[in-house]
Amino acid sequence: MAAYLIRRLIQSALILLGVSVITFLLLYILPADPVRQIAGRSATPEVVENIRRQLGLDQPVWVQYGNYLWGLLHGDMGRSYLQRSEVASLIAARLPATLQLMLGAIIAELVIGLTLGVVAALNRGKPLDTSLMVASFAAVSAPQFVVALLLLYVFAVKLGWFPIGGYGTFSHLVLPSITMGIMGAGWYSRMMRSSMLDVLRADYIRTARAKGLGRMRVILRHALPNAILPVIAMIGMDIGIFMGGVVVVESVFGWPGIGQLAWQAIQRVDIPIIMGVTITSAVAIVLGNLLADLITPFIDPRIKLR
Amino acid sequence: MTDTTPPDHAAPLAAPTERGAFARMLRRPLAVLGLALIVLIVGAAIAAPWLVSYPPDQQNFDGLTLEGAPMPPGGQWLMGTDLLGRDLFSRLLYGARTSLIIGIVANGIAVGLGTVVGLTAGWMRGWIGTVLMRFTDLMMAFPALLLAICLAAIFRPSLWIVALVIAMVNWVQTARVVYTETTALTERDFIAAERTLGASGARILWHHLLPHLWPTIIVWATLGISTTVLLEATLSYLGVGVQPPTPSWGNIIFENQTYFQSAPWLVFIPGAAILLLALAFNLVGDALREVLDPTQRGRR
Amino acid sequence: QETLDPNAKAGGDIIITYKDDVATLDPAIGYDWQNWSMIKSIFDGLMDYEPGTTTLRPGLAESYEMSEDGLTYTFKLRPGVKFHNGREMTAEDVKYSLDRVTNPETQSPGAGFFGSIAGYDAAAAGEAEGLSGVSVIDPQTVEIKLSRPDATFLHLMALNFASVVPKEAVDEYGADFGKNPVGTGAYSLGEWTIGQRVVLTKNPDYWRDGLPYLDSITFEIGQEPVVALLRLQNGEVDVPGDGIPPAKFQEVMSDPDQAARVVEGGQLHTGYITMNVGTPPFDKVEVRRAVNMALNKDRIVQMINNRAVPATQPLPPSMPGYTEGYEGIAYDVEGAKKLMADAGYADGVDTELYVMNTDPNPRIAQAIQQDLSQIGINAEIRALAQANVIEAGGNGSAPMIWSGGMAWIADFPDPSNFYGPILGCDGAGDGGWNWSKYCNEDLDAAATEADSMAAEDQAEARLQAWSDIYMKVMEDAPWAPVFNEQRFTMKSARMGGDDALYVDPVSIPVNYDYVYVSE
Amino acid sequence: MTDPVLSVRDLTVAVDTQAGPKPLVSDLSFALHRGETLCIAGESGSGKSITSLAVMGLLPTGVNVASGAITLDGQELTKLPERRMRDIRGARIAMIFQEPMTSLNPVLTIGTQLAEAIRTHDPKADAKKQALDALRAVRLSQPERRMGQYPHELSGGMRQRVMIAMALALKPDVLIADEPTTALDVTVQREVLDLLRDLQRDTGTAIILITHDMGVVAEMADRVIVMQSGRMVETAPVAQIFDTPAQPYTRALLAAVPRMGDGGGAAPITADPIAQLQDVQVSYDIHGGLLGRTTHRVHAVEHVSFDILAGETFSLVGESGCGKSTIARAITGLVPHEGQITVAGHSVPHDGLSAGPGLRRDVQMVFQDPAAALNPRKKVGELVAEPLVIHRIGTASERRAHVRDLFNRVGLSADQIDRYPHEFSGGQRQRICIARALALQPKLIIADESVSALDVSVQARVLELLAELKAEFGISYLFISHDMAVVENISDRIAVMYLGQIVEMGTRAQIFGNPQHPYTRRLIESVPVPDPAFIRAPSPRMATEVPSPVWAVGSGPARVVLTDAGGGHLVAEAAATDDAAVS
Ligand SMILES: Nc1ncnc2c1ncn2[C@@H]1O[C@H](COP(=O)(O)OP(=O)(O)OP(=O)(O)O)[C@@H](O)[C@H]1O
Ligand SMILES: Nc1ncnc2c1ncn2[C@@H]1O[C@H](COP(=O)(O)OP(=O)(O)OP(=O)(O)O)[C@@H](O)[C@H]1O
Ligand SMILES: [Mg+2]
Ligand SMILES: [Mg+2]
Repeated sequence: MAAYLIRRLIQSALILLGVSVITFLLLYILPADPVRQIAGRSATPEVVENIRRQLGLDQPVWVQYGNYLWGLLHGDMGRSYLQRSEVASLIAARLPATLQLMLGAIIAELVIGLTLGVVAALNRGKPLDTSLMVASFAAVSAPQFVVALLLLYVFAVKLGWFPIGGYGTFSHLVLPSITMGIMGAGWYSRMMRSSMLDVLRADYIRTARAKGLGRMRVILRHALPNAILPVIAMIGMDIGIFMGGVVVVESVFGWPGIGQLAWQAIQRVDIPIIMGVTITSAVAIVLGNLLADLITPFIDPRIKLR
Repeated sequence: MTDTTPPDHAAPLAAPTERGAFARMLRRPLAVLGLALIVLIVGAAIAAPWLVSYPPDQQNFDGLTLEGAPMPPGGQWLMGTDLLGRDLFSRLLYGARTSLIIGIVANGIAVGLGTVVGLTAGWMRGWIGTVLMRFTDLMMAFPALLLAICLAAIFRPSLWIVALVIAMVNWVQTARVVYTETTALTERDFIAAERTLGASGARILWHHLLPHLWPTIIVWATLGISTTVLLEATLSYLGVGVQPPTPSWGNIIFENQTYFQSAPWLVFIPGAAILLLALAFNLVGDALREVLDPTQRGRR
Repeated sequence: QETLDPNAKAGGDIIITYKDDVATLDPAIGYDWQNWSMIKSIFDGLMDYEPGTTTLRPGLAESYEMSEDGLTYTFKLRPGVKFHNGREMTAEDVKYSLDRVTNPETQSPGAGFFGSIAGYDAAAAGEAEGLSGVSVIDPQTVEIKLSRPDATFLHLMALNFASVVPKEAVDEYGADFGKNPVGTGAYSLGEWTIGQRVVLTKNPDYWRDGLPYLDSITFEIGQEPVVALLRLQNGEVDVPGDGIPPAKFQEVMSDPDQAARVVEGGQLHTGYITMNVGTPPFDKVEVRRAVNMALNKDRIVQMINNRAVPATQPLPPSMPGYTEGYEGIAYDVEGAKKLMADAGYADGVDTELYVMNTDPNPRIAQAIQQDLSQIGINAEIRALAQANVIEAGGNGSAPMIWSGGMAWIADFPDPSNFYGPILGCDGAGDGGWNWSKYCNEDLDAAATEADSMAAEDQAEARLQAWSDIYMKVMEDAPWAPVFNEQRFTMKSARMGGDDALYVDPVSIPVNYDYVYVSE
Repeated sequence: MTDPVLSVRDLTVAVDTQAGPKPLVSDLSFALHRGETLCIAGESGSGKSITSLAVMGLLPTGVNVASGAITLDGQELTKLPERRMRDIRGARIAMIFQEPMTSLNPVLTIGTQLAEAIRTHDPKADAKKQALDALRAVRLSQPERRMGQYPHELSGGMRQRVMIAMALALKPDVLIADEPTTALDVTVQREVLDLLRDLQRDTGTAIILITHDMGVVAEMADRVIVMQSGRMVETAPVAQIFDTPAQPYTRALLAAVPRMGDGGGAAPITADPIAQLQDVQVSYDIHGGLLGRTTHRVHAVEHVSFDILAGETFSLVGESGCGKSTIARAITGLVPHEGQITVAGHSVPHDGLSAGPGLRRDVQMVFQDPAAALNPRKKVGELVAEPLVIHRIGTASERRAHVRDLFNRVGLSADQIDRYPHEFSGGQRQRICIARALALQPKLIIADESVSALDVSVQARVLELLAELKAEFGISYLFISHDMAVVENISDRIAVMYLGQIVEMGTRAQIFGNPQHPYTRRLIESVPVPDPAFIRAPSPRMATEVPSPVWAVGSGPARVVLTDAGGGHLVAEAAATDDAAVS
């Protein structure tokens, strides 16, 4: 177990190194000059060169990368070109919100997705199953922005159950989590239905029924833990998918996560922030996958980590 | 000794041949519905020039109100107009061309690639498996949008680039899921049995592992249609893909989503189109799976 | 002294929303839509504007004098002005601030504005400690020497970049001064939670007596404009900083109750198309004029819900120096076709139109594209992120660019602001902001000439000179001006103060120092 | 006599097919009284399992009760709603399923699975204590520890006992046991049967015991039902069935029962060896500890050497988990091994992966678990034709003809070719696997428990087929079995394994006529005798821990030294086998 963990952590570090190298190179070849953005419209070429020198952007790319990596290893992600603040502090300020949202979204998608998947599997072939299929596809096909605004409009503006955006309390978290979880829920419900159908045919389900267990107990205690395995493997990946979609949800709900930071940085080629966010999210994704792999043995004792 | 063969087996359950799979599928009404939808959508995309009254990028003078608002569906405009006074019906049909290529070709390639990588890694194990899976992890942790922006800035944007990006990015999840399932499957006795028969790796992969992965592949491939069609819009927005005024279902939604209250048809009609396409493929996929997977029909 | 609004009541807190983050509140660096007006309220410069107008007035300077030759300005500072940290502001601070903004280490995007101050070149190159032209006469007096007469100089002293900052605070916070700003302004920074809110609180010791009225202003950050409007309608927000989103414009305007709370005003803005004069087909003036003639500006304006007026020339109507009565290049498709044929493009030509990818710019680009296709110009649209468009414009690889979303709201209300970096030879080099790469030495000379007419009595002549310059520009047609955007600000019912404060040309969206709430 | 607890009247169970319902069980009637043991015997696929599932109300989807009644204490069950049926399941009727390996939920501990059954029917019960009692009752060693273990950590025999404990914990009125001992070696089978008898004596439970082993029937049954093709052909008290069978099928069945001592002394074969194993070792690593290093190894096979001669049937017997299947896997190149294995001139590669096509053609294996060894998504016809396709033998139509022929030979009908594995009974699947192994006419067939699930008549027929092929083509067999009677009947030579090592090896006459090793003797004594009149001498019940083949790295079991007791009869020195170590 510990050896497995150590090996995986080393591999993870290599993956992160790879991500950072590729990202750095991509940003390097990206045709947009950050110095121009810093220097402003009326700057003379000398001023521009002066700033380029100060930032070390006149050096060969590997030297730049080396410097960056060296800083990174010392916890220094550099300073934003445009905001001039430390990237690490910008990310640190926003990370808790992002993590909260992701956790909320994961819970939302698991609760919604798994329930619907199980219900669909139990009603296989019936009209309810078909309706749920359409619903899952609708959830996956729905543009997030529209979902977000619809939820906001109905539950916050019209019904007043939740605040119209903002951050801080649990009730702030509900709508953004659901919005973000809806797509995953559609996805999970399909996965869950299909693995549930497999599990329901297993001999041990018959054994459980032969014991006279109630329907709910058979489903929740016997079928679910077995059926959930393929879904667990997906949760790790979700973090990556969330990273792509988080900006929409954040901006509709005024959620202070790193998605908006990243989006603005991408629009304006604020390289240190892009690097910082990329590495942070890569860490989250890698850890998420690792976590998913570590959890599985607890659900399925047959799985041994090697 | 008497003949101990149970006589009741003389009545064959059904004697379908593999070639009959398609025919058997056609006996399912839902599958036929799905197929019909696909044919309809593809047909409409191909026949678009003959079906529409306005070119897709023509900004009609009478397509906007005096205040510059789009026209709702009905009358002259079958599905209404967009914010530039263009005929939405026309844009939808032409947009299908883009979206079908993304949703079917690019997504298909992604799922195919993911399946191949996952299968190979799961089957080979060893260092090849490790390298493949860690590469998959790397791709997963890698910011796809950034790659897209770089490609956008370097290459001339086109449908093919966006298709390429989607194919490059979207295989990852499929690969991981297929890998997990493959490793479990290769432990099963019937695979060992195949090996003792002398089956080649290719034969085992193709004939014995792949059929078990069908359900997963179908789920991923059909759900992927929706997500990739929407992803295309994001990527095009960042400059990688089709550029305005070329329509695609995704970018029609994307351009107009803030207007979904004042001009709901601009969002919900293309949204419904995406949903229908994905559902149609799902219906066919489900039917195909049930035809191919006899165990779905109940077991002792 | 200040004349206070008789209706105004002191006290109250308001909420303003923005979608994008506030980058920094360092006046030497901040150059965004969001932070520009916040910095204005936290800091002061030597000069200032009458609220709601473009009329200059003294700010931290009590009075100023210009020498005969227009090369020396002497500012007398207002006594008893205190920084938020309690220390009194002196002439040393003024010099320090100007030295700081022009010091290359500061990496200020506004440094270039101060090019006319003597010693700028040495300072910008990092060869000198500070600007030799700025000297402290006594604690209350600053003298600034110019290397050439500059009629815009007083405007420059009203720019955020010229705000006076206390050295000790800058030294204390270093690069994080932008997160811990200390100025002399009407508000000081109360709270800043990154990504969530910035709170400005009233400066009780503000040197304009009785101001500001409000106790605090909370800027809520990171909220989608559509949602911000919902919250406004719900009574949670007082001013949506990003304005009324296009998608909601009609809804708001068709409801009389809401429409009554919308304030409309001019803006120092022009939306234009640049045509790269170095790249075929735009190396031919006929083609550039043809483009100007092909544009159906009325329709484009209609498409953005009439939130603009068609433009005839580079300068917006509310800018001094605007040529009244000039019709611009008239809409004439036939004439444009003829010009195209004259230029040898009777069979049409392919080109590219770059555009920033935020709504409504791609839409506008498509309207332009359709108009151009009428005269045989097939412009392929390339909608990209801001930075990529700026890069393509700067390195000259973009044949045409639609300026929307990136430029050009004037930094200060003076005609020269529309020339230098975006039409003059200085900006035409590699990486410059003159995306047409248009360089007319004669006009550059005329511009320098006009800007040296710094004396009061030359003002009229100077404006005429600028008017002539822009007319000449229109003849060469490196741009196709399309429209001048109007501002539509919306406010909650309780917001009080003159309408002009809500469309203040220099403080967007609101002049915080003078508005109040009636509750 | 009292009223029956359970009575089944005119039961017809049918499966939905595209051609309409097709009966699997027809007009079956029987009654079961308290304290009685009813054995259902009969041919494989005759509907025994389906009948018991019908009683439980757990028929697979698509299979339904078409007509008839099932009555429990006067209560009609077939019409009972699922909710009411639940109260009856477990509490009043309990069932032990045919497949013990897959019938326990892999993700729940034994304790949980036991306790929940108890709690469901009696929420106030001290479920933990009762569960422990149940585990003690089935004489599972270290019951406290077992409670916290997961099914995969137990051997097959242990799992079967857990299943029995679960069924008995609630003291049901009726217990249905579907082939409860098929997966077990005779010594464990003995224990399980004793256990059932004890429990019945203590609680008065009525038992329906489904089995094809006539020895078990003779020992256990009060009354017997013989089924064929979904119908009951005969029912009578056990003595009557064995003494005066009325129906020809019953007679045929009894005639086919292999009996100990029938073998006689066949002439010893002298030929070249087809397979040679020299000092073969196989171990499975167990990772553990802080650093995840290999801390322990399962020494599944230790220093095993033997030859199989051409045209010989070589049998491997031994208790469950002693490494028989592992040897089979090593010979077919499925697991990495040490030592030297040569088969038909091909040396088996050590890595357990890269065996070439030559070896594949010459050796075929029939896997122990036929359900697992058949790809569930392929038609059985395709599966049987698979080796022909792989080795490119014949045209498509020739292959089809060949497959039909094989089906006929193993007692399946040709029209079953296009069905899928799950549509067959356990015994039918086993025959499909045999047919597939025969397709290539290899030089060596490894048959791992290949006739265990077959009823005696089919079993006899299959064994006959194997013998025919042996005579015809000189095929050799490595025959792995628990069934000592079968082994005695067909083997030329026999090896007895214990804890991964061979403890005794010799000709049939030597092993059965003169068993030397105590374990061999115990095996032979445990065999059920197919004669209801036979009174077994009371033997001590064993409740000992199954000795473990798991050893810490660096240590290992002591090597057994075989000495020749004359005529090639190799026997371990007794002392070496006593120290079964658990580490
Ligand atoms: N799900 C099913 N669909 C169709 N036919 C089935 C199904 N399950 C079983 N059968 C058929 O029903 C018949 C009776 O099966 P059953 O399992 O009761 O046999 P059995 O007597 O238990 O045999 P065995 O001793 O081999 O276990 C067999 O012919 C089998 O092929
Ligand atoms: N993949 C594996 N990993 C670890 N241990 C294993 C594995 N496969 C088998 N074993 C162990 O190896 C030993 C020998 O197993 P094997 O299957 O060869 O027994 P067997 O003699 O065939 O038993 P049975 O009669 O029950 O089939 C057992 O203790 C078993 O638990
Ligand atoms: Mg059975
Ligand atoms: Mg075995």
